[in-house]
Amino acid sequence: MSAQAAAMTPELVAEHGLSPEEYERLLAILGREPSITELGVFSVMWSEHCSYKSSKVWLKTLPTEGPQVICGPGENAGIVDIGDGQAVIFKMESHNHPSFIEPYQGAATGVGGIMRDVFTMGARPIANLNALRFGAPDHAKTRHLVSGVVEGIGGYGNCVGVPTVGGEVNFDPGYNGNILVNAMCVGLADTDKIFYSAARGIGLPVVYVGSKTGRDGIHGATMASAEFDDDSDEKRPTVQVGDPFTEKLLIEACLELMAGDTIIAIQDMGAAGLTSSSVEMADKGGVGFDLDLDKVPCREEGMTAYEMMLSESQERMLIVLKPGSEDKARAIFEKWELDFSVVGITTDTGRLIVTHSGRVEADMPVKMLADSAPEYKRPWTPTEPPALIEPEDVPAPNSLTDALETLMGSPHLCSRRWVWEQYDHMVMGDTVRRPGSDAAVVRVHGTDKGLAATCDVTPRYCTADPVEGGKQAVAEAWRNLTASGADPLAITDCMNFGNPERPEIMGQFVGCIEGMREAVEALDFPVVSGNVSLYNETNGVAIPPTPAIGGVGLIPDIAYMADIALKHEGETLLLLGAECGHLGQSLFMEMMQEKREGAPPPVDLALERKTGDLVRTLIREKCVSAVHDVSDGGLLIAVSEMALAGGTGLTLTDYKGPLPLHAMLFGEDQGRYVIAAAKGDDIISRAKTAGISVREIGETGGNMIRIAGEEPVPLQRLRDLHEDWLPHYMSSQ
Amino acid sequence: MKASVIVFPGSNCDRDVAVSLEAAMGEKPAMVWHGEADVPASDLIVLPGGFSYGDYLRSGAMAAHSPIMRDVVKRAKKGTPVLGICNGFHLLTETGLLPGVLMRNASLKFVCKDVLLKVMRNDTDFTRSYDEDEVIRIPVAHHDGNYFADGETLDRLEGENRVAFRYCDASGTPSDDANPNGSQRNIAGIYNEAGTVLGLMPHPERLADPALGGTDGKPMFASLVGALH
Amino acid sequence: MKARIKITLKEGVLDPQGKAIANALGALGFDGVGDVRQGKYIEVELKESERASAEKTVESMCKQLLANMVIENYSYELEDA
Amino acid sequence: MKARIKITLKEGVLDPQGKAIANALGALGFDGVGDVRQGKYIEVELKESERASAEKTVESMCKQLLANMVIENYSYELEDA
Ligand SMILES: Nc1ncnc2c1ncn2[C@@H]1O[C@H](COP(=O)(O)OP(=O)(O)O)[C@@H](O)[C@H]1O
Ligand SMILES: [Mg+2]
Repeated sequence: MSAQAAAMTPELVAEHGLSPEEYERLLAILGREPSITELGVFSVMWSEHCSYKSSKVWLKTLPTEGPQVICGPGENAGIVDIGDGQAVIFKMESHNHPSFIEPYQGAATGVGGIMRDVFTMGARPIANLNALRFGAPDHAKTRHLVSGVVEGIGGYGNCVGVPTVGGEVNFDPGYNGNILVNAMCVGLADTDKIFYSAARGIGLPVVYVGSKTGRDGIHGATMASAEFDDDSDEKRPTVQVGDPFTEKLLIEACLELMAGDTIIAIQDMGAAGLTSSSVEMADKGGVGFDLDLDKVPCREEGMTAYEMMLSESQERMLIVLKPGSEDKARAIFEKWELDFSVVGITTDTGRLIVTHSGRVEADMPVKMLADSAPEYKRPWTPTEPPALIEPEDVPAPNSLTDALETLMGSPHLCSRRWVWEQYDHMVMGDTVRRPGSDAAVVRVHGTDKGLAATCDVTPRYCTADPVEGGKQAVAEAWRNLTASGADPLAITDCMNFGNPERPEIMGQFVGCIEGMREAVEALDFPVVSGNVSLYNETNGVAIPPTPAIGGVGLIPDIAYMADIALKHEGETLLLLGAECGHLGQSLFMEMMQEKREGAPPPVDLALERKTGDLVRTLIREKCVSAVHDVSDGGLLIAVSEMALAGGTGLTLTDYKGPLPLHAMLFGEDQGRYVIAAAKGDDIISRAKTAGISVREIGETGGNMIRIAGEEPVPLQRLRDLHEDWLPHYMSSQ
Repeated sequence: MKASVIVFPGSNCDRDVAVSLEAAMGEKPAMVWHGEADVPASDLIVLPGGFSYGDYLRSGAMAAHSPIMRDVVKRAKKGTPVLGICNGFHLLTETGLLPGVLMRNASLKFVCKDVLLKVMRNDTDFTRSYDEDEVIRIPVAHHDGNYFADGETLDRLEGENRVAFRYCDASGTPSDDANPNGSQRNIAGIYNEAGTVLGLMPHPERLADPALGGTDGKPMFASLVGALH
Repeated sequence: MKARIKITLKEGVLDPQGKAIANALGALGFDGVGDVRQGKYIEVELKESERASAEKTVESMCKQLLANMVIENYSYELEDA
Repeated sequence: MKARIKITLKEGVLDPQGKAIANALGALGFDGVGDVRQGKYIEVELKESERASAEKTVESMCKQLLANMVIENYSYELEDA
């Protein structure tokens, strides 16, 4: 696109993703026709991706406060106090569309982008996680996408030297045409060294640092807000390539600069690069920016103002410095072999004025650019929740142990080792709980504190009943943190949905938010950051509603944490939490009956909290030697995972309860934990006193899973099934 | 004992190894920027893991030309012990202090996991605190760890007893299954002729603290402190 | 027949490796180094003896596997064995 | 002047990438694929305008940095800008 010949035609406006009404609004704001650069700037600022125009009204309903919260949504990432003058800073973000088009680079740049959101606030990134959803294993593109995405995440995170410690992987035909790549980063900062993006002050130098600007991803932000069609291949040249080496240098250089006292404001250049970073910084600071694009370091020749303002080249930051500190700052960036250029100055005009080759290419009111984005309360229709299915109505399998083997060796429940062994999950020397447990734990460097982190959502529950699904996602994150011994602190979210202009999709969004809100409130687990990715549709087929939750918790002393591995023979296995044998939307039903029916398991938030609080107390008192929450696949899967993790078998007690055996073993009732303890009696009485259902379910020992009346299953066989599926799938053609 | 850890652009295990060194020595090592001309007086020089220059072109190729490396090579030749871990091993081969090269893993994938190693010699400054033929568990994390040298070089390395560690199974037998990257003859680490320069792919600094799940890396640092204090 | 295939990044696509090599060459004292771009060079031995059909084969190898057409271009030469 | 440099593995040096490509091509149904070798292709823009001195420059770039002479060979072409 060239800067000349910019006659504003309806086609040009439509190409920029603006509706005719939105264009009218733009004309009213400017009081004249925009230049092409101005049109580009408005189009990205008003894109769904940057403006949250369809989601904002609903996101506002989420609780975001708590005594631990230092900074909630609205900044680059959320900030939570962890005591001793330290804070954890974290956020999750989607890179769905780019990863579908070019899985390696799409996923890699997703990781890079989320890390910048975290270190721009003064935090050293200390852990990365990733929540991945792929299409059905037998879909033609799935293998290629899995391979590229995993390699891209590893390629970036490994090189930067931040451990990738956790995440989740789903396969579901609902993602055949739109995969989801949600990357999360957790960082650590001192509370007196946190940096924000408000550029307060007039006459301050605006500095560009990092990589040079190229024609990468121009219109990425509008692409991320558009539906796919079969011509999406055409949009390919906008793919951005990540440079993790430069990111590593950028982290070190920024942190070195931050250690001094020269920064007024700092902001990464994410989606819509120079445009959104300068508008946000100017708007938050209540100032104007004069930008001289001749000073922008460019990688390619002949770049226009339009291209420079919209480029999404990676590994770049914008900094507003205290006047006079330019030389000090420049020396740091030059030491790290990064570009450094003063590209502008803050002004009292309240306008973003962009000049290039002596011409004013854009002159727009900052406030209007930032605040005037349309906000839609789009029509929505709620999803009708399906009826509950009684345990008796789901047929029993021919053999319980066959069902166990089928589930453990299925794409849904098989080991993700193939994924995380491609990630350096140990660099930085503080990964005290590696992938494979409920939450990963990284030690706070130089202390005994630990930060636990997890990613969770069960999309099939959200599809059936968005409200219960939204609740469940938050509750499961809380549970995974609890099961590792952490005090859950707060969450970030990544709301992945279809086209919000369709009322039923908007209804899914509204429902999930409603459920999340209830859970967040009941569990005191506020939302401190997040991201929305809409229009995940291809040819009118939307993805399952997927509100991915990233949870972070604090372990005051890592001597008191738990993991899932059964370590000792002769211990008692206890189940905490109510058993209802809920098989609706279960993996048992999906794998054994090949259908998804009924309501998902409901979440009782009051019980959830009570049960979790007891589990955490038991861990702190060292009363338990292993803990695992019961999630996908139900109780038998949970205990099998515990057995495999520790290499210790178990025998389940002969069941005398009211439920059909298969419903007891495979039901996905929520709010439950399995614990292993040397002395069970005391725990049983404590649970009863607290009003929590508890049952002794078996004993540890041997090298098999034994269920009364069934052929025992050797651990080795189960391990082979569990470990082999993914590597085998990935190596076949 | 004084140790220096050389920091290159893209090094990312520099802090990790400094932590292990400090725990063993009771004193922080010097962190030396690659752009310096001289290494400060040191009893030990460590080239840490990471992705110097992004591992672009070839792992270690660009860092091998860093100004500091001239001095490192000089001192290594004069007998100062040099420990190169992972990317540091790449650097040692690129500078010619150690023979051979580390190629892309046979799986073509990055691999991060614990592996078992057989300690081939316990008579060097690096390994005195191990038993000979001891099997230890240490993590690897690399994309390019597939040790290659021509047959003659390999025979010479073995003949001169310069293989430091081999990937092996629990009984100490080097097997294909135990080899995480396709290295020839299951070689995980080698010495120079004098036994004063050690390059290895596994990361002893990653399992030198019980909180991290093991301490089999600790004796290497203890050996160095014992020999060099 | 032997195919000698060059895979190069499309114009405008960032080449972090090339950039790093250019810097390293500068640091080594090579003056006057401009842009550096790194690509792949692949040699494939083919049983095929007919040029036209070999061309077709190589084209589709490149498109299907060797080049990532989203960001890379390919070119090749054929040489009789 | 532009140098087009090919870096290839010496004979006898194992090539895991080449081997993987050969396997993948086979799996994709390409028959008659023999040996596959992967190398690097590097383009360097040089200010140099004299061929003889450009040759010298490129030679020493390859020896010093671009190729690892233990396992790799290089060859190149020069092209006037
Ligand atoms: N994409 C991934 N990256 C890293 N680790 C992963 C990924 N997917 C799954 N894991 C790890 O595998 C283990 C099992 O995952 P999952 O079944 O989702 O756990 P849970 O049911 O407790 O949420 C966890 O430790 C998780 O962090
Ligand atoms: Mg769990």
